Amino acid sequence: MAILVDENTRLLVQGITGREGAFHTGRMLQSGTHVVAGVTPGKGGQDYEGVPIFNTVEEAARETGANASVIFVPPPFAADAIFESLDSGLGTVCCITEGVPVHDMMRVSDYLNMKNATLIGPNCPGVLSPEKSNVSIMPDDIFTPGNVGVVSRSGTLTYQVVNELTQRSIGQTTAVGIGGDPIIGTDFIEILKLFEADPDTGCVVMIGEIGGNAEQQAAEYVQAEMQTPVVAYIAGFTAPEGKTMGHAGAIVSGGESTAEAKSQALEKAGIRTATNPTEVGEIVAEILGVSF
Amino acid sequence: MAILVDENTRLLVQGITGREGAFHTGRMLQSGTHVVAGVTPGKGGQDYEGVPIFNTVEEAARETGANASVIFVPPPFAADAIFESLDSGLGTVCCITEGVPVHDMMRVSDYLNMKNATLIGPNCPGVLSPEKSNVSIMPDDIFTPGNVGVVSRSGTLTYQVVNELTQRSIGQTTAVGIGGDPIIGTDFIEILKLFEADPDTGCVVMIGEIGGNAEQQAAEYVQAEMQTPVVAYIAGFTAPEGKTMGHAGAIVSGGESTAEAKSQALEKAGIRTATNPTEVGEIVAEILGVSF
Amino acid sequence: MDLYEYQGKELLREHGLQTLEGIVATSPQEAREAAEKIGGTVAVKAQVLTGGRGKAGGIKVVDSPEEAEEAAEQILGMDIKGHTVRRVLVEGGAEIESEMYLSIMVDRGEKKPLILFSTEGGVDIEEVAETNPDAIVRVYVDPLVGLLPYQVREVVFYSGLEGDAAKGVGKVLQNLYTAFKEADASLVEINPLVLTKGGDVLALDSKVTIDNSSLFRHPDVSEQQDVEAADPQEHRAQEADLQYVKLEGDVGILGNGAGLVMSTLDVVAQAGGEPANFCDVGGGADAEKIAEALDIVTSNEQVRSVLFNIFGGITRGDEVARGLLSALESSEIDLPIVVRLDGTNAEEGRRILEENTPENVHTEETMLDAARRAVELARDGGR
Amino acid sequence: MDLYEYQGKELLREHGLQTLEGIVATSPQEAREAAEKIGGTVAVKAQVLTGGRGKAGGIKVVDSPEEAEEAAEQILGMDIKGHTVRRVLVEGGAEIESEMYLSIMVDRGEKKPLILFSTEGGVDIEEVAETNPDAIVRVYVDPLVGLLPYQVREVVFYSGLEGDAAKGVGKVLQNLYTAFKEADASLVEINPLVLTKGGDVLALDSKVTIDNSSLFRHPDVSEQQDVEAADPQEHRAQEADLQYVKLEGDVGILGNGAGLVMSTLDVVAQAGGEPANFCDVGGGADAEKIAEALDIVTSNEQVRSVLFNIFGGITRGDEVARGLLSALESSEIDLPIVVRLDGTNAEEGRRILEENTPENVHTEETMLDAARRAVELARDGGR
Repeated sequence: MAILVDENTRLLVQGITGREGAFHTGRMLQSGTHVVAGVTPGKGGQDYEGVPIFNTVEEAARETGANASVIFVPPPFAADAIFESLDSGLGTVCCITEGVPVHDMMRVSDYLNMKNATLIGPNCPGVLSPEKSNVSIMPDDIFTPGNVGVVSRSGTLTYQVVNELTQRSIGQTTAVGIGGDPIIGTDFIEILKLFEADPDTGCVVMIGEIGGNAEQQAAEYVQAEMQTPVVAYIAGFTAPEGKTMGHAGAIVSGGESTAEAKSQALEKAGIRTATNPTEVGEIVAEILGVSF
Repeated sequence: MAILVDENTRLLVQGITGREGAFHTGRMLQSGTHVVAGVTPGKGGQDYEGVPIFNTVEEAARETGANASVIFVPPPFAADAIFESLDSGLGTVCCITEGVPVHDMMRVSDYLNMKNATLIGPNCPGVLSPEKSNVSIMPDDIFTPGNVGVVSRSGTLTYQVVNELTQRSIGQTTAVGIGGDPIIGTDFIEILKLFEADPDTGCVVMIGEIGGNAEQQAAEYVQAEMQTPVVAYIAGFTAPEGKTMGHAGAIVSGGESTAEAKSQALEKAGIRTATNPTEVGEIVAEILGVSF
Repeated sequence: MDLYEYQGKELLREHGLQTLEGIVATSPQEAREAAEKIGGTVAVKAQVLTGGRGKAGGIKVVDSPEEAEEAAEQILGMDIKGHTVRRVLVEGGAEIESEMYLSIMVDRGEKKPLILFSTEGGVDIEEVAETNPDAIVRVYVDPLVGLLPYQVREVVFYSGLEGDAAKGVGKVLQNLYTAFKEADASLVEINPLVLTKGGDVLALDSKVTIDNSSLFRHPDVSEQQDVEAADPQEHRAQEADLQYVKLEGDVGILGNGAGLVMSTLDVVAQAGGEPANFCDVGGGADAEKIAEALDIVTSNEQVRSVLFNIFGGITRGDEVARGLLSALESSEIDLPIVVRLDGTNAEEGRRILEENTPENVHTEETMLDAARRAVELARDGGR
Repeated sequence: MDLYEYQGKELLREHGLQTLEGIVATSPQEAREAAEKIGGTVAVKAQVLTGGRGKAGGIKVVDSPEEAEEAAEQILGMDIKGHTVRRVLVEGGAEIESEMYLSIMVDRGEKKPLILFSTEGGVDIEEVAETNPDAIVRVYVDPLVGLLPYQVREVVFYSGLEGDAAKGVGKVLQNLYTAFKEADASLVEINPLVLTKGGDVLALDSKVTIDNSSLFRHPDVSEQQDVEAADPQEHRAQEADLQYVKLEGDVGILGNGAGLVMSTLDVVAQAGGEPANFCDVGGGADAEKIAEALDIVTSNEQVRSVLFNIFGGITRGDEVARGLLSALESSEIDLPIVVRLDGTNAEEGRRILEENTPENVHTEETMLDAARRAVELARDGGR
């Protein structure tokens, strides 16, 4: 099993004819993802690499039975695109777009309380279940199917860690990039819940970074509710206060938001925490009893 | 058993020092209702007939353990009062106020989707479970405990019908006035569901009127889901098109909103529909096998 | 509360919509001057709060100020479905490319604003809904979120609009939603919304209903309420804070509570009578208010008997009876009045009435008996 | 993006808040003129995007234009925590009755605006939070519903305000919420918010942070961005669309992806080194961008070695290697550069680099080895 996306995912791409949307649609198709529809207002009736294009998400979902969407539209239009997907009944919405205004995301997050849907991102690499479905901008050739779940606020750190796993012949159920913005649709806890409920996931890697206190919340959840072992890694020990480190959400602004505070909370909750990405691979291998 | 309010209801009165609020608080106390708190901004620290008054609902609920609220504040402030109750975690909110703007109610109704709470009204007489709890402006001396549930869009018609029942020695579990406005917090269906789930309710009386199509929706629900027998009555056969008949929501504006259309839908769904309030009592007596 | 076409158009213009140039006239002379000012072909349109004015001859298209004066002469004072025309709107013309329909209303079932749009405008939308339902695009708006850009695109794409029309309608829809929201409207309807040959999108008509409950925050709109146009009894009732609706029959009806009064009307009709009005005196037994209500109901010349249906609830039957007696004493009504008193302390109330009332007042125990009696008395009676 | 005090106050005034009369001066002469215009006692306040200016001598209260000129002379050009003062705000005075604290910020955990209010203003709010947490009222606002009247009452009642203060703070809060929302702020803070002896409520200071992601809809705010105040390398990086943060160490760091670069900094520190900067070149292997990034990183005089940490993902290792080579060719950097290449086609990439690179470029297979090497080279190296 996998979480969020799998072989039954019928994907719709919002902004399919844009530079990023078109490029990654090609890649997702190559990964074997069922990309069933694209949406670009005004280009309805055309197609892209055989994928039919529609003017609206509602029409696209109605005509193609799409049940998930990935969003590549520019930041000013991203919240509108998310609302459109949610209102069209899509269950999983993955917003890749970086630079969505925080106030837009507060409104979207609030609206999510009324909807039975999962929003991943924004400012995220997406979700990938190896050899099942690739709803992401992640390089699928570093992945291999297996039993480790990966959840991360960072894209390239996810790749680095997945690579460490794959090089040790440790495969993954699903990798979820939840996004590096201050306000994201789905936090660590929701993803940890899904992994905990997934019988095929035998170990979870959680990659955090400075900013906010989502890691602390997750630590409490892991300690109280999870049976599945969790290995953590936090980036940003050397980040100075008040400076945004690449990700809009990666900023030290008070005690809780530092890497030290997060690491301490994780370790206090009994979660093994690596000091560098390589060590993540080593600890997981140890937990799973893999030798190489 | 009763629905919505019972002996465990700890009631908070919003607008307790207003004319209406004060008058009906006295009546509710006389009925034995546990009125535990009142709210009037600026009068915190005072009391009314022994009921402590607070400045805010949050403080009142925190200090007194109130779990329900009844609202008597004037129309311009009613939506704010509802939001305040919902945000303070009160599970049952009953808005008596008549004249709340429709746009305010659209916003409130939307917000209710995010909350685990029931709003009754506005423009309603409230909810009364005989000899258990009176969260209403209804005259409690016409009620008697028993096994008939009553749900109605109209106040005085409810009294009339309850009186017909009581005179025939047929008691009530709970009477719910859902309100006569175009947009109300809780429609027939939600109340019918509660009565259906209540083992003590053996028969339900549903009193509708012109305007909207809530009765048709209810008819479909009754036919598809209910085991408990339902007796209906609809008022407004003689109402002309386009005229508001007292209640803001009682207006014929298209085919579905007429009394004929509603009666036909009810009968088509197999629901016995009385032609006048007295007949309601007769049919219920027949169903329950009561002779008098 | 309904707005006249010219008031609705003012509201639309305030929110950035385009309409034709128009001037309101209350006399033929003013209509002539308006036509002179606008120039060319003008339409002279009756301003009434009812539909079907076109078929009734309430709209005339004329080519000169003289003809405009003549048209206004004919239209002003005209009766359209019981509404007297007191104003006309004199409007310039436009070269029309196509006619569309656009409205936003409060949808009671969904508890949300509902947008209806059709490229088949200028005709009855309910007819379109029946004959060609696919020609109508329906979009619900979340009231907390507001109208979203994607919803505007849905309206435009689903109706197949392109170019100027698409852009123009999109803009109009956004502005109309703002108007709908800010004016607390329960309905804003533009039929037809036209695309001109020049590429503009204009509101050629307007129907706007403002939620009565919201008028406390729209004092300017309340002032526009046209008291002259209201029925004199309805106007008096409004001033007395009574719920009153005039009907066509001869049995005057009063009661406490809207549902009970509606039910009373129905029972009177079932007994073979015709209600003359709906009148809800509300809770309580204020003698003054009852007297005023009785006076309004009986000032309708057609009324031949009166049925007063009371349920004694919080206000007990005996108190109600005393209030009614005091009201009757101060009035000089000689029409037969049937009083039906039920509920708390009803017997005591009936006793009080029977002992003290004048000859023209009759009491009954049940609604059905009271209705029958009132209908009989109306048949026999007269003045 | 942080606003200067005077810019924040402009925003507040636009939304109906009251501040003291103030004039911005960029020279002592201007400060003197400003003090003359305002009259009486004035404060001369350094405009810098950092806290603690008071303690640093950046605020002086003076009684005459001459003294204002003198004060500005001292303050302008002053360095406060690495920020050079280029402007002062000359402000009039007020008779203060009491000092309060008010802020609205985006709460990441709740995903909602959070209001903080305290009657203990003028001091560090985090100190109040520790020593007297009950003195702070916290209210969350639902972003779709907006600030409700009852929430304003909660703030006022819970802090025990009465009379003018209650009314004034209520009004200020409503206006501040509108400002917060319309300006797309992630923080608006007024500390102190004062009640004057005359009963007015004034914002005596302002700290406003605008969400960088929202600047596309606030072009006016973007223009206010003070390029002079930024570090020259950070400024260049911004123009080149690179994520760059200057630090204090001597190991220059570049990489692709914010998380990976943060991790690289940490690993360098663990290896005993000190990172000189954070620099994320983003995805892709655009030679021009890499060259610009290298140039920015090495233009920092303190840098003694460079670590370039790349994970080949969608852009494969061999392509990255070619991009890097081409970038190195066009630059004239003679500092030691350690390249660590991992991920897809990493071996091929490393081979290309090893075969073609100049002597100062070293390749490593792992992040840890690369970090150690870069730290060693920084220790040995120099220029």
